[in-house]
Amino acid sequence: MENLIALLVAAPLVGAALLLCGGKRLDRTGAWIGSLFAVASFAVAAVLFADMLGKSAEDRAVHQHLFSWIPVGGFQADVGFQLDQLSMTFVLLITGVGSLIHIYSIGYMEHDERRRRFFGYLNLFLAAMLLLVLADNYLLLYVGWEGVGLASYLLIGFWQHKPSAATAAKKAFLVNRVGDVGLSIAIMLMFTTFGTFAFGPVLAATGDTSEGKLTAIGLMLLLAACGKSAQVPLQSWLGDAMEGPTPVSALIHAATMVTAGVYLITRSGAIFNAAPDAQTAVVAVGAVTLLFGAIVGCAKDDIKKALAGSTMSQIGYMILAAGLGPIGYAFAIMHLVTHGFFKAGLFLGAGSVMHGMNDEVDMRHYGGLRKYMPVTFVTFGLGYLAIIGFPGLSGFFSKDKIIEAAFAKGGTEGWILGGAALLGAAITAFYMTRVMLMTFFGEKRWAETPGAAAPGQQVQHPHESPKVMTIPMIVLAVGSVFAGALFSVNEAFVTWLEPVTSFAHGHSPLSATAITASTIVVLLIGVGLAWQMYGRKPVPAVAPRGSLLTRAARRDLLQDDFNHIVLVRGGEHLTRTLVYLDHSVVDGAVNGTAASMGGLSGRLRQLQSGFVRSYAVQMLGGAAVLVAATLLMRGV
Amino acid sequence: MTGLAASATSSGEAVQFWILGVVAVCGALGTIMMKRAVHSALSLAGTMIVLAVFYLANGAYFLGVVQIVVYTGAIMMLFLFVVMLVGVTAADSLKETLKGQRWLAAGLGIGFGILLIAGIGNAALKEFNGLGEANAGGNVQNLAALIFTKYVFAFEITGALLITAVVGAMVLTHRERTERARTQRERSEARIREGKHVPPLPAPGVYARHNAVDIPGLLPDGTPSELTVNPTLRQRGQIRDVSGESLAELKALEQRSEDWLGRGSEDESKPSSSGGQAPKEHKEGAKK
Amino acid sequence: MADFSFPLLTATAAVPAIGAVATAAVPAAKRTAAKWLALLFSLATFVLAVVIAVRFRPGAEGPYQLTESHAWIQDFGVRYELGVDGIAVALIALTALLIPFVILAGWHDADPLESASDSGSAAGSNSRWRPTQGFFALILAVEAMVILSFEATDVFLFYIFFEAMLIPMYFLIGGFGDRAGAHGEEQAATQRSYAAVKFLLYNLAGGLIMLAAVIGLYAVTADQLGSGTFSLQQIVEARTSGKLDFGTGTERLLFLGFFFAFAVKAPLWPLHTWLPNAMGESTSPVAVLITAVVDKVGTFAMLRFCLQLFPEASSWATPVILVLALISVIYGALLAVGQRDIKRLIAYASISHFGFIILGIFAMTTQGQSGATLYMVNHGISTAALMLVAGFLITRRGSRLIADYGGVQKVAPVLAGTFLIGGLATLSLPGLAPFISEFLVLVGTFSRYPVIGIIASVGIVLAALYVLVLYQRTMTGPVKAKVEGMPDLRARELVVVAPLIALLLFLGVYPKPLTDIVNPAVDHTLSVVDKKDPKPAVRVDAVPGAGRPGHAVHDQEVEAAK
Amino acid sequence: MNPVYYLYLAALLFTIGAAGVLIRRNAIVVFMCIELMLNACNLAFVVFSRMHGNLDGQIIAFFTMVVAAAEVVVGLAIIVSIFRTRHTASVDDASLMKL
Repeated sequence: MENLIALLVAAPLVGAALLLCGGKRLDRTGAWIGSLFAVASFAVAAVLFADMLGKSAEDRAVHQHLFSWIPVGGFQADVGFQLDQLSMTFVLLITGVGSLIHIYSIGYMEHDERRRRFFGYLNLFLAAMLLLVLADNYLLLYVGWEGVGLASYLLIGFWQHKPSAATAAKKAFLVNRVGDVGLSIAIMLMFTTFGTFAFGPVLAATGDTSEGKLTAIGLMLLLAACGKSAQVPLQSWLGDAMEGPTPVSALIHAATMVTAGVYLITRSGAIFNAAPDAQTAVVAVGAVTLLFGAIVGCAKDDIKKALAGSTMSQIGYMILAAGLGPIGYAFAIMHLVTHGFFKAGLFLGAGSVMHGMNDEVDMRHYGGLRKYMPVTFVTFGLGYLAIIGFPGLSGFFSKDKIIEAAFAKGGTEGWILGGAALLGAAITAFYMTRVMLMTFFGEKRWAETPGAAAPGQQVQHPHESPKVMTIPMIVLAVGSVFAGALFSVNEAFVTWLEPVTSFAHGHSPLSATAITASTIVVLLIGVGLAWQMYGRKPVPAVAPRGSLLTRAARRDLLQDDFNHIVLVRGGEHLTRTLVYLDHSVVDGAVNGTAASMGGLSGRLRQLQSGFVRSYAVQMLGGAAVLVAATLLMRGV
Repeated sequence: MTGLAASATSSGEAVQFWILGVVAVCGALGTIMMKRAVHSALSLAGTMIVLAVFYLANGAYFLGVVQIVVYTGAIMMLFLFVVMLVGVTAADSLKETLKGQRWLAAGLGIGFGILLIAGIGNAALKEFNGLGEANAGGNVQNLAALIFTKYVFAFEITGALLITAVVGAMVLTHRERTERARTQRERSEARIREGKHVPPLPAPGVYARHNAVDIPGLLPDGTPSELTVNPTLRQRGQIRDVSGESLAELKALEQRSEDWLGRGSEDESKPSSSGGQAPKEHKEGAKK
Repeated sequence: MADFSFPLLTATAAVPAIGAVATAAVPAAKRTAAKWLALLFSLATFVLAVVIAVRFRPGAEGPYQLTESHAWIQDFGVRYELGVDGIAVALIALTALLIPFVILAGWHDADPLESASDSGSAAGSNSRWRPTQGFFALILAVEAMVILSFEATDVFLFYIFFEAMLIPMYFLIGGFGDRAGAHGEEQAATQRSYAAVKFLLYNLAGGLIMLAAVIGLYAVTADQLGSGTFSLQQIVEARTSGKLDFGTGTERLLFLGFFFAFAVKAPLWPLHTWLPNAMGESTSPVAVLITAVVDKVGTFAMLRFCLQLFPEASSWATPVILVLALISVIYGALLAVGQRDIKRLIAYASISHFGFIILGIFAMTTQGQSGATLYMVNHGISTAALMLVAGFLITRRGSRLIADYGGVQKVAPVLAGTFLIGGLATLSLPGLAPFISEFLVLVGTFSRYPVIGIIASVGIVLAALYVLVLYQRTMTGPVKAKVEGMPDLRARELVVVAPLIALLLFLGVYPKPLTDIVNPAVDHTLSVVDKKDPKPAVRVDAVPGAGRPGHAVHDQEVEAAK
Repeated sequence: MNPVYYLYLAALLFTIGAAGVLIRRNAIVVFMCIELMLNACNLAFVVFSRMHGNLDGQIIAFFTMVVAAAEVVVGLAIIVSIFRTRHTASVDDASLMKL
């Protein structure tokens, strides 16, 4: 049965190869082929899942060793897969949501002549992502890690003729690279510390290792996670990544890839458990990011960017949870899954809206769309309720648990984290409500006929998307409604994950009910505030100047400007000076030597006058020198 | 004679050395100082003769003779031949053209000499086992023995060297005629064509009572004609211009005939004066 | 091998040599025939190289196999000694593999210019006539010399070919340029000759210093062993048996003499400035020849000669060399970012990569040196892919400036795709071959010098930067007017690029064949240098892949360490 | 008297000859000076042979003479041929490696 694991990765890989090398003749059928392979790998995943459920909790973890990859001395890297509950969860999420989004894209990319390549990239992404979560050692994980980076690079820059898209893609890849360096250094540290970097031995050996080394490894892993999961300080790429087609944003930059960081930390739980300082760093990053993302999300008028901010902040929740150790891992993953559902749903909804609005992304040009695209409205609304944690929907369960665990961290630290989490919940409620209101409610800020168009208004013919797009949205909406409840039934999810991520019940200073109550309260506050600002009075079609914080938030809290001034400009100056130095100093020295040689020889040439007698003089001089030398030799 | 070769040198040899040594040095200096190549050659010959004597004094009888025969005999003669051949510009000015060459030469020469002398000075050359027994069976015989036994190989090679030298000298000096020699007809035609001086050149010495090649013939008005003498001679300045002399003698002849005819002797002194200046011109002509 | 009579190594070197002569002999009119002849010979060489790789038995006794040894210059103990270890086999295979592609890629580079072809025979434009036969003959000559210098186990023999290589390279660089000169053919020609002379002078300077060192080596051996020898094996054995002992001072001097030459060839900062000119001015096949084939001799020689002849001196010089290599890594990458000329950019990228190779060699760990060896091979392939595609691009547009391109991806998607893959290989993306070597080098360096390892891994980010910036500026964005009509890759060009890319993928996924060949050689080198890998702090009992195939290598390494 | 003085004399002549070679421009005179130097050497040889009491020195001097003769022959031939083409025997005028 474990031989199927390879098939999981192989299926989309074959699809990718087929589509990318297939050439023109696959242009029409390409979309269906790609979706087919995605669904196939989902089917395999389902089979494996069923098989896994059949076994007892202990021997659910399955290994498959394919071949020895890089055998060099003590450095033994193998290509081997490990399918345990954690991997399984991810596999299901990836293949499931992946398949849905493939199908959705069939409709969404209908009119793009390069969609064959698009689906090829999507398949490639699936393969890389599965490799990431199925690898049984860190080096193979690294391969998947960079593979998804490549796929996201290709997909963000899919519309390469737009310079903005190309730039965004490059930026995403570079920022991710910074994180990847962290991962590679972590692997090197593991190799020097343990002599191996396979999950089993490394995680087993954390017991008898100096805490300092483990902390170093942990921090490096965290750096990697920050890069991939768009956490502060490496979060700047996610916003721009929205340049990519919306299904990409849904799949890669909401549901799956960006959560790889969470997977990495959870997977390396043993290391973090043994390195408290690293854990503290993790929770700090998580807390900061969840607020950061939320604040950014409040200010964006671009619907996708707003959702991106929310993604950032939700992943902040997960990282925070993962940083809490055994009391948090399970909930981190749980929130990851539920988030996968509703955020994907929200993005697909946004995509559907754009699809109906001629790819208009500015929410200030939306408004009152609920009548025009009801299905989108409903699914989006359900996703909205889920993400703000409306009681009973999936987001409620997962986020609530995380907040609880945050308090359970204990001490002032616990209070701070818990407070941050609560505040985050409030802001989430606010900005999601804002998105909801600006998009579907209020006056329509567009015109159906040119005649009716007020200045600054566009002419739109909003319409509901085709079935192939709405069905995945519906499925995801269902998921985002019931997943949480399903998982929380007598802690099914926790017990499911426990063998992998050891679980411990946290003991929060507040009772669970109190926390739940407070979450609901802050939720209501957030919603109310948003209603106050965007529901009651009409939304201006052009963004008001806004407060200082707003303007900062619109610019991603100036983080990009910082990057630009410090890194980009500085780098440009550095390279320019280096180029100059290389030419004038390093090369100049050599050329200078050559020139001086020329001068010297020119001077020496004067001796060769051609006059026999001057040669004779030189000869006599030489003879004299020789005689003198002989005499001296004899003399001494 | 064997005594000469002995280690102990007689006072006679000393005297000989000091006198002839000075001569040799003077000859050497003359060689490099004299303005005309001929004089240099002569003074060099002198030095060589002195050296020959020194060879004899040092018991190298064979060499001494060879020195005189070969060097002063053959080589110097060769030199003189070449000087005569090339000697047109033989008298080169001693003015230095290369900058600082002379000072360098002097400095280096002196320095080198000092070095050599110093070397000889601090070389331990005290004991002299003279050529007594080496020359026992006669110098020439012993040399012959050595040449034909120990140095026979070098000897053969020198033979080859000499052959090569002879051939080389021939190759260098013998000029191959590249174009066919022009016949007399062609030459005359060419002369006609270029038009100036159609008849053959006049012979020297005509109309003057000399017919030596170095005396230009006189034109009817008594002035000498350049065409009549070999340009090489003219270049060397070895022409004896007898025009003035012959004119004077013409006058003297007329004078004498007039005397003989018993004419007025109011101008007595003329012929004597003219006769007096003629030999001077003669000398000048020779000196020129 | 005694049981092996046929001189395989000599044959492998002789075939291209003969090919060179034959190609040069083809009459001027039959240009195409010359091309096919050259291609034929290069393919034959490749076959022989494959035979070598097959005949080579990784597990066998003794450092060298397929050895040939004939007396050559008795008076100086110079012998015609050939022999290959794993590293040499890998590099010979690389060379023999690349040359056919180089020839194919340069198929039209040496054709007479259109203007020259009609009026070429007429007086005047003869200066612009590029003799095709010469071009391909020179390439084959270079191949022969490179292969021989990989095979030579006699220092003097190696030196001869190490130097002789320069002559054909000089003419290849100076004689043939792509018609992409910004200011017309005349100025391009002057720049070319400048580049060629620079190349020659740099390498000659290095070579002469090495010659002095070679003579010194002979003097020392003659002094101590009675009869002087250049045989690498004899010297190494004499060292280990204690019969031979350079004084510390002499050994260091000799080491520096050798290393300088190799560092120029490699090229190591600050001796690198000849490379950008040479690669920028020459046609892209020649540029590939320079960076992918000829320069490898330098790094290879560091492994084979510097380390094995002078172990103490090597470990004495290691810190400085590591720092220089580190500088090359970062410096090369930064300058690549700053370039405006595609080929120069690739050249500086190569400088950065050579920094990695030298880093791996002098880290003195199994991973480092195996990584360095793999790096030589992989860098050869990846740079070949990138450079050749760049060459196709440049010949289409007739300009080397990045600014002249844009939106190529839209008009020539296949070209763009291959270019991107080449670039991804250059930034060592996992799944492509260079990743493995680069990671091995980093691990090997890190395990002994953590700080250097970490700083070096910054190079990874910079690599991503220059590659992606290059791709973005040339391939993406709105389509530039001049690029409009640009045709996509032709069949010939696909034949050149596709196998390289396939190879990159294969070696990225399954490098074991290569590592199996290389590892024993590396272990031998390390045992000569007498260095052991640092042992991990925590001994993990459960080593993955215990008792699996591929683990045999591990056992060998243990034996070699004994 | 000590025959070493002969050697001093030889040295002196040799030096004079050398100076002559450097100073004079007339090729023939230069040749003469060279002859002078050779002769000085010969003198030294002869004296040496007297010192050591064997004839080898004289033999060498003998060979020197032969060589000198050959050299003069060829040298003078060269001078003549140069003079033919240049109408001068000055060594300074022969400063180019062509006639």
